[in-house]
Amino acid sequence: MTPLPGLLDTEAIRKDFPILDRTVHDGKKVVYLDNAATSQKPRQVLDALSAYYERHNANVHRGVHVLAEEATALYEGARDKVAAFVNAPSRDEVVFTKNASESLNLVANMLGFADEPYRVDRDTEIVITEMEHHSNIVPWQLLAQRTGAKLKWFGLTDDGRLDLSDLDEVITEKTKVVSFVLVSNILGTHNPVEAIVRRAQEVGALVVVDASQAAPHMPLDVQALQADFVAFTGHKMAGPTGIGVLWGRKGLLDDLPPFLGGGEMIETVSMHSSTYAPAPHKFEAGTPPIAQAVGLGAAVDYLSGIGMEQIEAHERAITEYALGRLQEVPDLRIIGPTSAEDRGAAISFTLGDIHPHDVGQVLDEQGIAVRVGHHCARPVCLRYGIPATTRASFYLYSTPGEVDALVDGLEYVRNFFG
Amino acid sequence: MTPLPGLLDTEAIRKDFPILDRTVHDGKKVVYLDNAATSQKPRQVLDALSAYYERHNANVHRGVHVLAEEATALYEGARDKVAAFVNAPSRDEVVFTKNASESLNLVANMLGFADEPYRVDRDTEIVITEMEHHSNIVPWQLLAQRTGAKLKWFGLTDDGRLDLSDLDEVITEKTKVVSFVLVSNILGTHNPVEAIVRRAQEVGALVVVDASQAAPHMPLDVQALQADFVAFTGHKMAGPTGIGVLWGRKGLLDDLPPFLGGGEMIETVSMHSSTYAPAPHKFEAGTPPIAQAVGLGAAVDYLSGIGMEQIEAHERAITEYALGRLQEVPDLRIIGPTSAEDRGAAISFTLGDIHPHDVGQVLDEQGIAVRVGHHCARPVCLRYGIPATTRASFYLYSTPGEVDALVDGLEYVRNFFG
Amino acid sequence: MKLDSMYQDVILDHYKHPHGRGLRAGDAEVHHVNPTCGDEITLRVKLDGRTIEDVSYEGQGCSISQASASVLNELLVGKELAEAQRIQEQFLELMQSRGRIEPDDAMEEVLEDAVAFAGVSKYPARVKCALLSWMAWKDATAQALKEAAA
Amino acid sequence: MKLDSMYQDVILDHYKHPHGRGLRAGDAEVHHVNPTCGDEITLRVKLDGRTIEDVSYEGQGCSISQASASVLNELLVGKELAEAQRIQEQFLELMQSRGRIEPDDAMEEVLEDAVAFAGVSKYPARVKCALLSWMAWKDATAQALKEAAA
Ligand SMILES: Cc1ncc(COP(=O)(O)O)c(C=O)c1O
Ligand SMILES: Cc1ncc(COP(=O)(O)O)c(C=O)c1O
Repeated sequence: MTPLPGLLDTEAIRKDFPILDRTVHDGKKVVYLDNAATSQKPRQVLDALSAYYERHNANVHRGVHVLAEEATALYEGARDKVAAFVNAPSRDEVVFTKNASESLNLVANMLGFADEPYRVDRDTEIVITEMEHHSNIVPWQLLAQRTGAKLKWFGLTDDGRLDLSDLDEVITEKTKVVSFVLVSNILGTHNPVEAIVRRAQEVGALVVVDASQAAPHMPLDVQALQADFVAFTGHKMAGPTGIGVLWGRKGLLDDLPPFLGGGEMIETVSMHSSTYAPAPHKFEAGTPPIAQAVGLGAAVDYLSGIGMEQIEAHERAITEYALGRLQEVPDLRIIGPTSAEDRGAAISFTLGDIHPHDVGQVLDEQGIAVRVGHHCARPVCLRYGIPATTRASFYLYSTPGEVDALVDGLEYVRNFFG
Repeated sequence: MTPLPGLLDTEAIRKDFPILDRTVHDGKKVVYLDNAATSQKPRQVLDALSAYYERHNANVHRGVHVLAEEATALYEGARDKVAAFVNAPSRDEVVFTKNASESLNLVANMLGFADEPYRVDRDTEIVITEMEHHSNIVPWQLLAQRTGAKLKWFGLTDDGRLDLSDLDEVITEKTKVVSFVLVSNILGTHNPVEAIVRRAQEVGALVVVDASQAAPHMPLDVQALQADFVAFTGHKMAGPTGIGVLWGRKGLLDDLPPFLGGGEMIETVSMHSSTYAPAPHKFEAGTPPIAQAVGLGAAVDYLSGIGMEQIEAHERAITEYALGRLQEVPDLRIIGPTSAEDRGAAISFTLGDIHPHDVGQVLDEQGIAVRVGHHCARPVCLRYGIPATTRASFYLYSTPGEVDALVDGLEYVRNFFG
Repeated sequence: MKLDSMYQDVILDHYKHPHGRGLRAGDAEVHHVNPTCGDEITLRVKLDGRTIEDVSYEGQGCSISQASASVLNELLVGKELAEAQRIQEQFLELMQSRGRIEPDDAMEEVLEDAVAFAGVSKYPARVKCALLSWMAWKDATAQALKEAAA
Repeated sequence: MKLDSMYQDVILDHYKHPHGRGLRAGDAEVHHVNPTCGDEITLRVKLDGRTIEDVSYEGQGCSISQASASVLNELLVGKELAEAQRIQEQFLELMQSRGRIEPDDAMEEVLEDAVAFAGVSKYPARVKCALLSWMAWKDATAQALKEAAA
């Protein structure tokens, strides 16, 4: 095989990820193709976590002692790193949450409790899409239930793309907020932001982008996106679990009400009333995920060190190769775009009428880790009339050899149930 | 000095905590007396984190592959450990959150969105106390604002205890929920649960206990407490940041509505509506703090290995000793109970009219880490007419020698500003 | 090979040639979902006094959940209720054993083909697949009895 | 010793013997709080055209925030507004320097006693203490000017 153009030096990169040496089922080296669910963590991130706990651990923001100052500097330094990573105009626009789901719930709740002009209520509409992750559906369903607002959505085309043919009917003057996924975790589709943002701005609706599957894999520039809020999650981008990010425009974060109340988010408290700290602290109630922010900062350094454009190119090459090879497998049907154009590195498919659960189980026995099920995007399965899919998803350490292992594994699956 | 009765073998214990070897300000070994803000973490917890990330990391609950199964077993195993640690009747009563603040906000929001008989609305009352941490004040203020409910509270006696003389007037037939701190983080007071619970049960109000400063330091038995909800936080009990716990009665968790929506917390989702998973998953939207739960599990193992009763006895001895020694310091006024009876290991004080910020700074220069300020309990400072306090707080690794260092340090402070 | 302990021939046979599949008349109908993987089953129970006259079902799911429904149909139809409940409980116990129960002759006497699922109990993620139809049956039977009593 | 770089004698002097403390008549009043430590200040500005006639204040806080208010009073009262703003900006720059600015004669010319705070800038947690009164002064002055213009 001639090497694919754009590949990273995975041999070197894989040395940074201790878990990739792990063997399963009697000595088989794990082939980890479940990166859309969560990524693995490089040594550099684990070292940052250990160093934090072994040398600097203290609660942040309120201490005059050395450890508290160091912990605060590390925590706030991580905010600087994340702000730079997404090209935020201001570090104060970066709110740390526990995961992307909290970030999205935070926006939904701010809008439910906001005053005009942001307030979502029974006279207004919320727009999402049929390819959202449950974390970008359920918060809006709850908001709609609680406020009486109407929830609308864009449907999908047969080839796994957003159907924007009714753009002007779905987003109307009543629309207060449009929330959609930048890269789908089930279809892999990379959505066209511009058309949606333009229409939303026309009607004065806020735009929320779920970048959970974008931030880990490609350069992300919140200014270029022109969205109002962007959510993503640390554990999918080489960072620890327990940390997410909400980027929001400064003016909006200043105007919108807090969500969770508690320590750290206040300016002054009396029993009768309280005032709140400026953003981002207003939205960070309680002791924040300090070590996790530090770990995310290290992850961002690690990814930037390799280069987000390089990572994107690597994944495009792998995805292209995988799409080609998978389509050689008899009875395999790709759910989502079948070419690497405008596409991320998650590939869902069905294999004849072998249930994905069985596909995943038999692959696992060969050391190949894929995800099976509805991938927290059940409406997509309903849309395409399938119970579930098998999904292989790649990251910067994925190799063509792992794609080959997957394809061989699928042949074995077919024989097993043949 | 004759050794204090009940002391742990701190020489051995301190070897487990790498940070306690840390030196600051030109080689001074850190004297860490800021444990009420956050505790340090033993090697055992850090090893559990590393092992998780290096060998087992995967997203939980939805995978058929080995790593996903191992991660799920570790995460759910941590739930078992925490359930046993607080003597929960069922593991399904343990909800993982990001911190105690989220746990308390979760309860407040559930009650705001609940149906009868739990619903908090304009005809009902919420009861807290004047010694609450901001994280147990602001969520209720927000709930009161958003629902029109009335917020009431118990005041404090001059010696830093709850004033329950008006118990029957504060908790009335209109009271839907009573939320109070078990051990105060600023005063150190250990509150009498029984009287409050009895009155709350009389009027059918739910009882929420903020055990953030209790869980780390003494045996905690949610059944004996007879509360309906108990909140605490991982980072204060030798666990990682980014993880909190809400224990709640099974029947209540089944009845109450979800708070955050997203992946993991659903049963089935369509664009039109969703149904929710049973508790505890109903309250755990998105990828949970997996590694942090595993770390908390290891922390709970570590603490149980030493014995919560032994830790309580150790801290009582240290606290008794510290109260005595501190009261030898001229101009030092303890804010809170002055004897070790019904008292935790956090001691707040003022030192003449030297501002706590200055006290803390000069102590820090000697390597002594204390916290200064209002400790997220500003109403307490208002109540006692002081701007702030200096607080020393102890844990299982604290030694009488560290108390002596503090007392010497305070002498130095007095001279410095004398 | 370890896989064979899960995908026993008996299971694959039931999967490929399911017994009693399809919905027929019943006294109660339930719909159960396994949120983890999206497996679904609609199941009806028809009683004749204390005897199970029919268990009919339709659903989608993996080989384990499909085969398990087929085995259930084969095993429970025609049985007395008390006997069926005993079988259900023993199957539940086996599935929750995490591979620790090695079925003996006595168990095989009761569970017949269902002992083939012993290997599945080693796979926590799959135990729910195997139990889906059995939980649905328990639920539907309870409803049918309630209706009958009403 | 490092402490001495923060607690310069000048600072301790101002702390123990504050200048111009107490609230007097003013054109605008503000109340600022440092949520980190609970330091509070109420501050009034009285202008006479473009000249600062008085800055009066009351508050509670640590030696740094108290001394800083005293220095501010001493430094700004009687100054032209433009000059005062230049001083405020230079003080701000010094405080945000994280100890990287070593005040030279030119700076001392402008900031006088306030250069003593150079050492405080090494302590991030204390920078806000030193700036509390200066931010309050800036805010109050803006308000006084707005009132005058209205
Ligand atoms: C009594 C009390 N309640 C609640 C909290 C909040 O805990 P966290 O900051 O971890 O949410 C704390 C600690 O800060 C506390 O001491
Ligand atoms: C597109 C998308 N949005 C949101 C999420 C939710 O992220 P988290 O589970 O970290 O909250 C995920 C991942 O699970 C995702 O893939």
